[in-house]
Amino acid sequence: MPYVVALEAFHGPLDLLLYLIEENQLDIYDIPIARITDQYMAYLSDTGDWDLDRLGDFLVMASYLMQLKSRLLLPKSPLERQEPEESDIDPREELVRKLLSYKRYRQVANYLAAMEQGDVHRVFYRQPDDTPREEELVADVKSLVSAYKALREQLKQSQQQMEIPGGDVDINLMMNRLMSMLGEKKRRGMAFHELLGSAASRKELLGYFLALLELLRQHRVRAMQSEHRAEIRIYLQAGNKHVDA
Amino acid sequence: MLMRDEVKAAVEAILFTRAEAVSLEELVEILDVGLLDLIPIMRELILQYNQEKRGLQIVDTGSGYLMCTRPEFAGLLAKTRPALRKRLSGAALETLAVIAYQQPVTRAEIEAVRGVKIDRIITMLLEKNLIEEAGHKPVAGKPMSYQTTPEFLKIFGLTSLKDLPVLEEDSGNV
Amino acid sequence: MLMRDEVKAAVEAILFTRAEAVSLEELVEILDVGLLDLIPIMRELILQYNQEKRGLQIVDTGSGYLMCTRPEFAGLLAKTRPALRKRLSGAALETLAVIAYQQPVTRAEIEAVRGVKIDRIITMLLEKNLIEEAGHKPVAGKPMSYQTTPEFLKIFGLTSLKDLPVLEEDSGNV
Repeated sequence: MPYVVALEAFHGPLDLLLYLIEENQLDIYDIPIARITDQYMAYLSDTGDWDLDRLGDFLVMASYLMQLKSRLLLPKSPLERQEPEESDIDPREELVRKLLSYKRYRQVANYLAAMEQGDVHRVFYRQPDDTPREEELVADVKSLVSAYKALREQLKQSQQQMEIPGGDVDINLMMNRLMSMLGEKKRRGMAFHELLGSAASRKELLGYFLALLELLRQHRVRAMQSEHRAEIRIYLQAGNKHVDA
Repeated sequence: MLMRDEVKAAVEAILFTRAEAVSLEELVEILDVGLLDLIPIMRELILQYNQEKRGLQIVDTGSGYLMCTRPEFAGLLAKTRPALRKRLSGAALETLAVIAYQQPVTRAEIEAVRGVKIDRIITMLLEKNLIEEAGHKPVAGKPMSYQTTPEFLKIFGLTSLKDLPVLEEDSGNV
Repeated sequence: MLMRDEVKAAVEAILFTRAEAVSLEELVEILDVGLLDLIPIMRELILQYNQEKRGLQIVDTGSGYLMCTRPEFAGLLAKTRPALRKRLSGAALETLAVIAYQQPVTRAEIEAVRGVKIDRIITMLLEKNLIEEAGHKPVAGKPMSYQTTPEFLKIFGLTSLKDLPVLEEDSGNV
């Protein structure tokens, strides 16, 4: 029984083809396409669940081999017979060229591996000196002052934002709006963030939130969470019809 | 077994590739020579380097042998490696700004202005000698306060803190 | 003005410190000597190193001078490398091989040789600083092209790209 190498071991379809040619001790200039294609397909059919990305490259080659096989098997069309120069070209030529080119780079790769491991004569560089380089700080007063000014400006604004909203947000109005939104959704309810997402400003958001808390307290709505950290959904309490104020 | 000169050449190659001190024991293992044979060879090699007055030297650091440049080329080599010009980050600059204008100031006070934790930045500024500790503030918890250093003035091209521009309506109640 | 031996020693110190090839022009600038004076000094220094059969050598890479170990110590030094780096995969080595010989080369050109998609490998080689972008190729779509870096030379112990073996002519016997 021939020794079977897993497809994973090959760096690509050309690598596999070269392996098959070597295994069968074939002449690279006279590849029996039918035989090679069959063996190639046998490898592909034996992959199990393999990275589809990588398999794609092998499949492209498979279809190319099949095409090549059919071209070699089919009798030449009358048109081709009329153009002898064209039909004289072996359809395998391109494949041979690709295989030879790939083979050269595969040899280089082996050589590079030997170089990397020090198996062949090579030089060694000095490890880079990683003592930290001396640092010279550059800074200017202008950027320092502007940084400070910007901070103070920011601080002023955030102080304004933290002020509790005044009486300009009508909690009752907010409660009615929430009830009407939930009424439209009926049993499906609404996600918490969806419900509050309609707030136009921070103040309004706070208003909606307070309104929601009040509605919960009055048992006019229910808040449900299927599990820890899951989305909170708000439902209209059964039997509690939304009434316009 | 390597010849005496081969051992020397091999030691040079080993010390060259490693940018650190290599212990006598490790050399013995790599070269497969006896410890008692290696010690006089190392002494000879160091002497040879010193006599030839080359650009390099081998130093016995106590914990191992190190190949390095001769001290007289320090000035020349500094030219080939100009100091990195490094700008302070925006976060570092902001922190320095608060310290410069409000010193002495505590970590909590700076964090209140900047709205973020600044532990790492304080450590970095202390390491770079741009700020220093200015004693504990006589408030609850007696937190450490910080102030800028003479190095800070130098970097920013100030002759004294009075050179910092006065901010309009800087009544301190930021 | 430095004396001839001082120049030599200084060059040694510079080449030692910099773990890469240093151009003649840069040496001229650092040492403040004439280009025409420096060239014979460098030739003499290289010769001196070669005659003494030390562990180190100075190589004229064409793009600059490089201090590195003598090739005969490769086996010994391969043993001593401290933290064993993760070896490059066969697929990565093949990709590097194509880039090394065909640079600057586009992704599509490499894929044509290897017969596989190489997006991930290119990203990995860029991250490891073994290759770098070499500008857009003036062909349809203006694809990015790639070339090897000085780090590539270091990892594989080459003094310049000219050290790469000459590719064999097409031969049928696999």
